[in-house]
Amino acid sequence: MGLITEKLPGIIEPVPGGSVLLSSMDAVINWARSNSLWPLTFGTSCCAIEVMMASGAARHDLARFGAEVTRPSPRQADLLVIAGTIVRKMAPRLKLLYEQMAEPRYVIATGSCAISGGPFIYNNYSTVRGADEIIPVDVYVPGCPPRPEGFFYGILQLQRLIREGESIRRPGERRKPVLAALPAGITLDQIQAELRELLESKAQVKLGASATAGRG
Amino acid sequence: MEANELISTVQSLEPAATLRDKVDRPAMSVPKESVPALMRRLRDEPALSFDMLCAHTAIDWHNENRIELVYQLYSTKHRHYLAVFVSLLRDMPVVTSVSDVWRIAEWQEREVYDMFGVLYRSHPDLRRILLDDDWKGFPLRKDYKDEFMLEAPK
Amino acid sequence: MSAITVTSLDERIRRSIGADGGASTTQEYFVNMGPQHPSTHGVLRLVLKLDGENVREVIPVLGYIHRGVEKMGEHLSYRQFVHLTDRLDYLSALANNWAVAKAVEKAANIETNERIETIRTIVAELQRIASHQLWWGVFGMDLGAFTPFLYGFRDREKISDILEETIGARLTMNYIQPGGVMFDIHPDFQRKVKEFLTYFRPKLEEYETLLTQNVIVQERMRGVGVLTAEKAVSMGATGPVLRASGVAHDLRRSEPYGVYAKAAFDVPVGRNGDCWDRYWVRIEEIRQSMRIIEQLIDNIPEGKHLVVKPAVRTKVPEGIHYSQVETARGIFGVMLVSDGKDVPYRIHVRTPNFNNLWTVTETAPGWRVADLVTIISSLDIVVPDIDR
Amino acid sequence: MSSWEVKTIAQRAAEAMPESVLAGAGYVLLAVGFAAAFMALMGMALIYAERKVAAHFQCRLGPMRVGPHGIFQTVADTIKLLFKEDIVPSQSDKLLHLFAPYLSMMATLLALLVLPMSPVVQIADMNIGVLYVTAVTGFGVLGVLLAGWSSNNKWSLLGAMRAGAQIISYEVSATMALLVVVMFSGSMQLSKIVESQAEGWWIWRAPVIGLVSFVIFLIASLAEISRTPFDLPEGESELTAGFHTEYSGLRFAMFFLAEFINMFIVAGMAATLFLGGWMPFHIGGFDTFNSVMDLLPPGAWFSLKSGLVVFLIMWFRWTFPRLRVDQLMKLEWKILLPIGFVNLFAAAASVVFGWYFFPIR
Amino acid sequence: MVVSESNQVVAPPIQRGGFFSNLATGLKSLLKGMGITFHYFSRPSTVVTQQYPENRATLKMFDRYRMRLSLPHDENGFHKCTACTICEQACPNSSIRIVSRKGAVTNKTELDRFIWRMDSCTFCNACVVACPFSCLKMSGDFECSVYDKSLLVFNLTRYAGPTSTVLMKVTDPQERAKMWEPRDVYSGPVPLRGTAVPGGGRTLGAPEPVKASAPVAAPTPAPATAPAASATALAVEEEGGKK
Repeated sequence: MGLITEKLPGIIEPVPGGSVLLSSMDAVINWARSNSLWPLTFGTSCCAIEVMMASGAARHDLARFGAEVTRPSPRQADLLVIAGTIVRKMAPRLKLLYEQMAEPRYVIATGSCAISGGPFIYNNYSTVRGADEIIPVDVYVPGCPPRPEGFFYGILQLQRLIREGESIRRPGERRKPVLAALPAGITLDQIQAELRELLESKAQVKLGASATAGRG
Repeated sequence: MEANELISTVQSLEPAATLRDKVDRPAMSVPKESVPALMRRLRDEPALSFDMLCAHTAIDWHNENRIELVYQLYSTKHRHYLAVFVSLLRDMPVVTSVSDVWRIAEWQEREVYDMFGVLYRSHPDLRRILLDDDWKGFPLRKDYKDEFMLEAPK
Repeated sequence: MSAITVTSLDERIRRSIGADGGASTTQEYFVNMGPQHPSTHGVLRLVLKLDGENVREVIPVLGYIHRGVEKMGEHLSYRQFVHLTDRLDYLSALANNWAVAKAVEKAANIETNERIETIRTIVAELQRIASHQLWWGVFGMDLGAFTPFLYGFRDREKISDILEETIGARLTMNYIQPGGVMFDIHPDFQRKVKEFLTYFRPKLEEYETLLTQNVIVQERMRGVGVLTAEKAVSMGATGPVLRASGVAHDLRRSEPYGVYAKAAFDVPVGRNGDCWDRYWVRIEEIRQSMRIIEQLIDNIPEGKHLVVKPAVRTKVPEGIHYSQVETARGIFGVMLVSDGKDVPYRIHVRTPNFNNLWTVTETAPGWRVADLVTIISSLDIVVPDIDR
Repeated sequence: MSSWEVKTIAQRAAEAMPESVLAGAGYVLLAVGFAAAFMALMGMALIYAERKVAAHFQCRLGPMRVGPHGIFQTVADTIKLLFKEDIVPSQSDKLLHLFAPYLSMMATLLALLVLPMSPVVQIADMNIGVLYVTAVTGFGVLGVLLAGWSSNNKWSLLGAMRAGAQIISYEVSATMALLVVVMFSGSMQLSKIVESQAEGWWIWRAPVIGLVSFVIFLIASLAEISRTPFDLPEGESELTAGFHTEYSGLRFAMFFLAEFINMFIVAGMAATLFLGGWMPFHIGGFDTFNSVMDLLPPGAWFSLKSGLVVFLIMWFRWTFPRLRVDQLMKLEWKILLPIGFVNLFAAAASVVFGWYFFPIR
Repeated sequence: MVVSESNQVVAPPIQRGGFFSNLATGLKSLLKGMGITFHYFSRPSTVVTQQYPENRATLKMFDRYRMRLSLPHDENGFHKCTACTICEQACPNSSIRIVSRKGAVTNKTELDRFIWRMDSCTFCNACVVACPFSCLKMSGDFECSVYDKSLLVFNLTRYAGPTSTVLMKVTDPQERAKMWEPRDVYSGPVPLRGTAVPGGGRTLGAPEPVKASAPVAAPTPAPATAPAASATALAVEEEGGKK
């Protein structure tokens, strides 16, 4: 971690009441992180136009979120927006890019291709079915491509994730707020299990496999 | 130049060339031995002057065990088209490169090699273009199978 | 018969070093530009052999966005394949759709009416303007001026709105279908297009003041990356790249499709084929597209917008069918190989960017890294279109 | 004409020292603290200003969501950068890699020391002030070169080499322009130069000469601090991020900060040398007007003038594209330098024959 | 084909003169460019930015904007889908799955679940255009970001059973209740910490919410969740381990 975080928690933690101090520090740091998401200049296909370019342009203006400082070097970027299809030739490079980014780093997968392979799922020998098979993804923004507002909604979600879910003591370890509005008496697991069964039998898709693959 | 005239001119250059039917453009089938020489003449003959290779690709006729190369030629001078078809054996698809006739052929042939496994003799730099160097198989062949590929559900 | 050897990229690089290694006093070195690089417009990778700042050799390495569209096409019906062409050259999605639609209509003998063709022509030209606007902005950004990018996009949003209102999508349209267009035009369409034309004319003058007449821009483009007409033709370049080299080959003029025959427009051509000519040709094409739209927008005839029911899986007679359209980047061609079914036996798309890209191997050596960026930008490449 | 009493912090420290060591040390601490705090705050303010100004040049709004009109945007950025992982590439020259940003920062800090922001807010006032600033800002290139070299990245090295060539070349023209002012005012001491402009600012006091050397100075120092149109060392579209490609977190922030403070130093120097420093704006005999102008304190005048130059620099950045390496050199050696030379001779003639006009001060 | 070579415009060459004229034209061109940028800087009215989360209340999508597929249910809570699978066949990448069942009463094929994979959908509108009964609709709700992609699979129908035409023919409520059974509908994005995004809790462009207790005289079927508005309990789950 950074110059300060290397030392700081170690000094503060033994102090009685240190947890209070730390959690308020967490709040400040997470506030800062969530409001200063510098994206990496990276886009593979159509989504790059909408998500990286049009949303940075005057009409939508990504700068309002403090995220217009696109860094061409992964070392300085916080946010990797996977804008477009990832193919098998690109996959190792994407992983490399992700690994080159400094912690804390966040990943948004935009568009159908980056979420699940999109139009290129079947009869295709080269397209990776979802960027989360390669690197962990924090927020999924559906659309083909999503409109800039949709991407902003994804950024808002990511900001929320950062503010709530991250602690300075466990860098990179994130808690995901899952879902609030579910039908009464039904759990998320039930729905997912049922759907997975249906889809896997019908469409030969492994839904759960890819979600866990990246986290190993 | 009208289509009939075009075809007869090409036939005068290469007697072995035959008309390829079911194509909505003037199209000739030529034997693979005549490829580089004929192509150069097609380019240099003033009445034809096919100076542009629009596209070069192949069709895998899996059942007939042959791969058919397609050269789509265009003349910016006379503004006419010609499609040249060359049949190759599917097991041993070897043909001579035309990259010294049209510059772009170098890369288009690399693509055809990458996708169909057609080997080009005297090609300056034959290697895969779109897929990784260590890719197994040639994906646009009809019998290409891959662990990665998924069949669409019916 | 000599043995045919297949090389690898490493070998290729080694060979290139060996070519004049030791002969020169300074050491040449290889640099990877891409796949993630701000000015390769996507995931293009260029292996550069540099001598200090000077480019000695450019080896494009493709395939970082090769999605196997042609293989997928063998499993999709013709109508379904249209939506994949959106994602090839996403800045000319409508023209790409049109190419497939045209091929299928010609092959299956589907007669479209005048209204369909007029709508197709107008929306395709609108998107050509939008594409050139985006290119203009990105070109400015590649030269280091950030503001043109914002201005280009500001005006592009107007076209996006017009198209979105009629089509329902901002980028991947899937609008032009075999046998018509997906929706009829929105009632406000004509009014908004006319509004846009009056809005955009003065803005184009601003573009000219901001970049075209700027002395730095002119000096960065003048004489840089000259592509002679002969080379351009031999490299199979099309579109503005070819026309900038002085070859006036424009499908809209030489083989009019749609209702281009009805509209009067000029074909802009360049003198030398340098970056300046390519720049100027595109700016002039915006003007000409506006001219075309102006002539057509008030004369959209009445009629149906779709002559084939969308649920029908069109069968195409056996044979090989071609069609070509002129997109913002050049000639987009489709070759359908049909065996009489409703799914093509083989489908090949000839994309303009594939050929245009390779001209960089001819034009860039001898120039500097900064010029390489200018040259690539002046080619206006879209990487998924190269890789397919 | 009221005369200003110039007293720098260094002088105060020297005066206080014999009486009480503590007071003297207090002044030194004050100076150090001032410089550090000034650097951090000014850097943040400038970055915010840059982003807002850029946004409005481009028909958009800029940071809006962190605080009212996004005024805490740079605060958030700073905190984030502070707590970001600090990567040192395994193949890099570690010592130099860690050291380079500090070097860059130090050069900036040293130049800040002599900037006369008001009669009383100046840390040190050397009698060779102009020379010192030229020397120290040239020193900053060392940090850039080291950063590029030690990163073990070809793009970084390219950027660093560009920076080296560029900064050393443009130093010549910048000095040429400074010499004109030194000639006019007959001193290299910055406070003396400011005082010498009581009769009129150098930018318009000597016919055209002052203006020309102002323009040359601005262009040359823009190149020295690598701002657009001379941002070749870090040209995004060409060299990814140039010499700081491999830097992350706090060390990257240092480069970033140094870049913006450098911009302020250039603006401050331009204001001091050509725009009368902290002198209020006076017009010849209009005493009422002049007394109204005197109401603003000198510090405000300085900020106003340097702010104006900063805006000008931003304006350039958001309008112009970047030059190419050879064009950059051509501009320096074939255009700026000849003009600078002619201008220098003209200035000498002007000083000898006393050709001063325009009593606008 | 004969094509006239006329109607061409040729690029003008860049004119260059001597040292001083170049300097003058160069400076002039730079100043003109600066004039353009300053024109926009000095006029705040030229700012075109739409501030998305803040303008949420007034933001309106175009009618035809395609984002979320829905199977509109009428005021009684019935839809028109016959499970003919034409949309499934039209879908280019199998994003639609029609699960049908044999009707208990009618003994005919009827819709059980309409499963739509938003994660792979390309919003190409092929299904909507192909539907012979016009029972599908694309709407402009773009706020769909999630933290888990399996939440992007939707079931669009609220009940398993025949179409509204068949159901409405049956007048007896008891008889009608036998013909259908409720299915879970879940949709909508993850709300932003209860308060939703600034600008109110309206779901943009979503089809008119149908009253939850839809089909006539029936035990409450799966409640149609009004997504962004109901954010009562925000379940924060520990998602294991280091990511």
